[in-house]
Amino acid sequence: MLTKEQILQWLQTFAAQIEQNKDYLTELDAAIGDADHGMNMDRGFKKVILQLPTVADKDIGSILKTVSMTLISSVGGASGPLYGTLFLQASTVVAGQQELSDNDVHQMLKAGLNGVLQRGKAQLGDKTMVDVLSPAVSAFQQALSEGNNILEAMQQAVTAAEQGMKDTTPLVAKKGRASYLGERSIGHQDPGATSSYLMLKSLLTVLESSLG
Amino acid sequence: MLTKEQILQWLQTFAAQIEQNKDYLTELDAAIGDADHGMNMDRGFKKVILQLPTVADKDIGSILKTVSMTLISSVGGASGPLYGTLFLQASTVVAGQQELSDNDVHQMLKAGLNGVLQRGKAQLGDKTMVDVLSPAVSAFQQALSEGNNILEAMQQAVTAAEQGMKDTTPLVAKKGRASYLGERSIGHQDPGATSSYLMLKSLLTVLESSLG
Amino acid sequence: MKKFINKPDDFVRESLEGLAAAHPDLVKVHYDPTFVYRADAPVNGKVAIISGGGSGHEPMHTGFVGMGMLDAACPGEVFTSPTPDQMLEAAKKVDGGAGILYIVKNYSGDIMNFEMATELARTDGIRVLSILIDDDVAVKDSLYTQGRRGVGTTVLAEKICGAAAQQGYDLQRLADLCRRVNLNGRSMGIALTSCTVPAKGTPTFELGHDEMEIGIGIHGEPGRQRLSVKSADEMTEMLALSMIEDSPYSRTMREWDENQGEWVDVELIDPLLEQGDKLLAFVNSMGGTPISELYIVYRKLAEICEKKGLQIVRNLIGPYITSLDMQGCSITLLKLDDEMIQLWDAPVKTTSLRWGV
Amino acid sequence: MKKFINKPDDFVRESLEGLAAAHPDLVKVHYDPTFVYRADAPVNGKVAIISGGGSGHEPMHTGFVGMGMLDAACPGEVFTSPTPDQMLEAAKKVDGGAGILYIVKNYSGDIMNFEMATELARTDGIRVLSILIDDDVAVKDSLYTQGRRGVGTTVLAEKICGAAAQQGYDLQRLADLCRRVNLNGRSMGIALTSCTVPAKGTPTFELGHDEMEIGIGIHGEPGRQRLSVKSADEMTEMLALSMIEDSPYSRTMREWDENQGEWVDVELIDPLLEQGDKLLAFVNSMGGTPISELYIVYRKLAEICEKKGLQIVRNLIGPYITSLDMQGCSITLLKLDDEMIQLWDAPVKTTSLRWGV
Ligand SMILES: Nc1ncnc2c1ncn2[C@@H]1O[C@H](COP(=O)(O)OP(=O)(O)O)[C@@H](O)[C@H]1O
Ligand SMILES: Nc1ncnc2c1ncn2[C@@H]1O[C@H](COP(=O)(O)OP(=O)(O)O)[C@@H](O)[C@H]1O
Ligand SMILES: [Mg+2]
Ligand SMILES: [Mg+2]
Ligand SMILES: [Mg+2]
Ligand SMILES: [Mg+2]
Repeated sequence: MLTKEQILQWLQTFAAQIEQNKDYLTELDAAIGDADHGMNMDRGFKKVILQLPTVADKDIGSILKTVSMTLISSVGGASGPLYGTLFLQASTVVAGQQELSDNDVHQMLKAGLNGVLQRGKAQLGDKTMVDVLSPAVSAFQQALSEGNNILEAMQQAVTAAEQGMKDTTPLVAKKGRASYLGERSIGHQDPGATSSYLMLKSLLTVLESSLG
Repeated sequence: MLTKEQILQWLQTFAAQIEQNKDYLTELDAAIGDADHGMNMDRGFKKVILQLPTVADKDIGSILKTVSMTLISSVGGASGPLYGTLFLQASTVVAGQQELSDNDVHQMLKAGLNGVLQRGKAQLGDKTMVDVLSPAVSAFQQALSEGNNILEAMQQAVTAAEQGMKDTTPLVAKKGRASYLGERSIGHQDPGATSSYLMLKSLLTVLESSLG
Repeated sequence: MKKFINKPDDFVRESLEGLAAAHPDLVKVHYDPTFVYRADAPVNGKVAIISGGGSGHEPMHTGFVGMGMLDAACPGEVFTSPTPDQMLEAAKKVDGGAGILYIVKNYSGDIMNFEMATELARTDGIRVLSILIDDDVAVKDSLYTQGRRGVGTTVLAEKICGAAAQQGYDLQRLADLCRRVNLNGRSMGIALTSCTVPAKGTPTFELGHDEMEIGIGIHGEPGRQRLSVKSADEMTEMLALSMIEDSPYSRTMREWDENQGEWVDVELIDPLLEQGDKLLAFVNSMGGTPISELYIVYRKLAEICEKKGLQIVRNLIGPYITSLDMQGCSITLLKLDDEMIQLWDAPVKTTSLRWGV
Repeated sequence: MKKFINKPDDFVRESLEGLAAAHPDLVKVHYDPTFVYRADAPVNGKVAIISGGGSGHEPMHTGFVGMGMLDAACPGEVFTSPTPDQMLEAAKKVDGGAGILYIVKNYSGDIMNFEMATELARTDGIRVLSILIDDDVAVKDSLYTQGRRGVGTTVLAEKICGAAAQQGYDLQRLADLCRRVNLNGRSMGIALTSCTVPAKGTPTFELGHDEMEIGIGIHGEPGRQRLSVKSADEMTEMLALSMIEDSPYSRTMREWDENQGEWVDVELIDPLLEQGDKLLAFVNSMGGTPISELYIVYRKLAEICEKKGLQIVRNLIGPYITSLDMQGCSITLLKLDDEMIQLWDAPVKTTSLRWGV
């Protein structure tokens, strides 16, 4: 189960993670992109943090929708619409809810992933955030279906996410700016995959600190 | 006495000296000017070398006038009109002559100096070529008046020229581009003074190799 | 990093404030959401043209707002595509009742943001069509990449379509014209130095003293290949031949179907360059290369085109689509027809492109 | 050195060949001696205006040849003033029977070469007057230096006098106008990087990563002072105040007396800037600074002028008088009267400055 407070903590933790890793994400983007991913994400999540108090007493769906709208109107680039759509789709499946069952969490993550897939048309192995989100959602579902609780499921999701993130390094990018580099994109970890990993890890951190 | 052949040798020696010291002169100009003095002089004297054969059988005045016209139309910058006027004025006092007496040589050098003074309006100590030409012409005259021959007089002229050149280093420039630097022009040897020293030293070289 | 900026975060905003202060007769700037628009907008009955993209390419697009070119430009952060709310608000401001054409460069970020803006405009009852520019021949295949990037042809499409809108083209005809300009345009660029993004403060990539990047885009991203520097003639030849000898490029592009209210895939193929073709040759500085060098490039380009039987009948030479302070240059060759020539020559009055008025 | 050049020795020539190839309708180029002239020269009955100077400042002067500005431009080698034969031959080519005005920047080389050209033209029966531009307030005294350098005001004088010539001003009136523009113009510049002269191949001076040169000219010469870099606002303020608070500058200038056929000394003093004055503000890139940064400078400049009660009624923003690839910027403030405003607004059609036509 995931409470509204945990959702808010998650967003705050993620925002802090982004701030902390801003330069790192930008460096990753400098290697195969245009050196702005850290700045983009940080600009968006700083705005999100400002917005959160105004919706803290609303339901989880409304909160996530606000996150989405804020990201869409402040991030720009590729990550703006992608993370914006992720949170938008996630928000629709949890509309009106004050807390989420383990399955709700799975539905939420899956909806988010589908939003990214729809908006960005990337496939697994294209060296994008999909390479983190997709295996993570699968691992989460698998773990739940094997009877694990949400903390355990999330641990496995993050393990899969980390693996997916690292596995982007040897890939040739096929979507986003990095794709223009062709073979030269090999040997660099994808920035969007890295921020997506941070997003999932932030959720795990929240779960661990509540339950641990 | 200075023969027409020696005049031609002088011009060739000077041209060779300029070519050899092209980068050095440009470096001096980079410090307090616009990094082109070596290039300017070299461009001009390369043209002079091409022109010399066409006037080699004319008189010394005609030869020097051709040098002047060639420099005026190919050097540009400050040094073009200055060296151009130097050779123009020098040519007028030796018009029609096939060889020069020691006094002719003095008149020629003096006329050249006066041309530079007229054209450039610089005074002694302004950190220009005048600081080399002026003491050199004086030393030459002095030496002749003390009964020295042309070789000895030229040796003393070049000694004075070298001193004049070195003495430009501590000066504040008051003419030409270097003057814009004000106090910051201190500590650098003037490029035009340096090329003028090379001009006189080239004449000495010719005299030494003929008489020595 | 040494630049005429105050805080990196204020770079875009303050530059726009300067633009607005300098040219109140030509443009106005709206902030939050940010867009630059014609001082006399909306122009009643005229299709409005809106473009936009990351900042750092100035004068594109903000310098091209005005009579005979753009009605509005939406600048994002440096090298970061703008957001849908900017495009939507700009559309509301400049809509003269005849609809809006979005001219969009083919980058995933720009596409996604403009797609969202298109969908939003529709729900607001504004007619929008959207055309993608993808003219960078450095990107070879469309199957394994995002497809070609939009570069120099964007400037030419904005000028030509701007004139057409001024002359009363309706929205569909304008979109068709824009698509045609795109298909007839090809570009290729070289970087001699990296640019420095203000917020990052250090060069995006490092090039050795004798290295160049060939096949660069306009975002300071590395190119396809790093080579040792060559003479201007050789570099010009590499750029020119990569365009002239470019094989037909086919790709699937998403366009908005107004009637169905959804995105549809269209198959598009570039026409080849052929002997006798009339060209517009656009030699562009990436920001730090002076115009004296651009003319040396143009000199060789004219020679090559002449040899290949291609007729340069119009040209544009200068810094028009840049990457901040990058030293480098790009060439765009646009195959012209008489309609495009007439539209190119038509009066234009913007802060950075002006003639005939 | 990485540049779009072939051999350094061919830099000027090939750049001119590119210019000629690109704009045959506007300009022609004569070689040996080298000058660029209006394609329709001579214009009968019109005073012809000729300027010139070292190359490396493009678009000045070659990019300003055309209707409403220069009749001819004489480019020297990079940063080296041209030679008298270039100026003389250009005068012969563009003389429309009403005489020639030479606009000369105040450098010893330029002055001496143009003086010789003036004397030569006279012996050839061509009427010539010659006006010096010396607007660089970085040079403080005229007693111990060559006097102020000619910089940004040159561009403005060429535009304003070009319009006046087009409107039929006679030679003397044109010379008087040009002198007046010069006296009312002030400039000051900052370099963030050195330029690299092609023939030398390395930067003329070295600046540390956090250093700037203030009070530079346009020849890559070091400035008066080296400081650590500041914010755009602070740099703009330093430049602006050095002009606005400039004390009256008096100097003796040599002008050609047509009647006496000799050079005479004239005493000239700048009018002070005063509250309520109308200004043309010219923010210029030294070649490597992009226009986005110029607007940030303009933004602050407008604010300062407003505070000081100075009214900017016209502006010019872009790379117009450059030092090759130097990153840096200069500001020129020209005090305007109604006559100058009307002449500034008049149509101009050159390769690098164009409006109204
Ligand atoms: N079509 C796409 N689908 C999924 N993810 C994408 C796509 N395009 C880009 N990305 C992700 O976006 C990241 C880059 O984001 P960012 O740098 O903020 O935007 P931009 O590329 O516009 O500068 C990439 O690392 C990649 O993970
Ligand atoms: N008014 C002057 N009188 C005498 N010599 C001068 C004058 N102005 C400049 N010079 C000389 O010219 C030299 C510079 O020549 P050069 O670099 O070729 O021309 P420029 O200064 O135009 O680039 C200076 O070092 C100085 O010796
Ligand atoms: Mg990026
Ligand atoms: Mg010099
Ligand atoms: Mg970006
Ligand atoms: Mg010089």
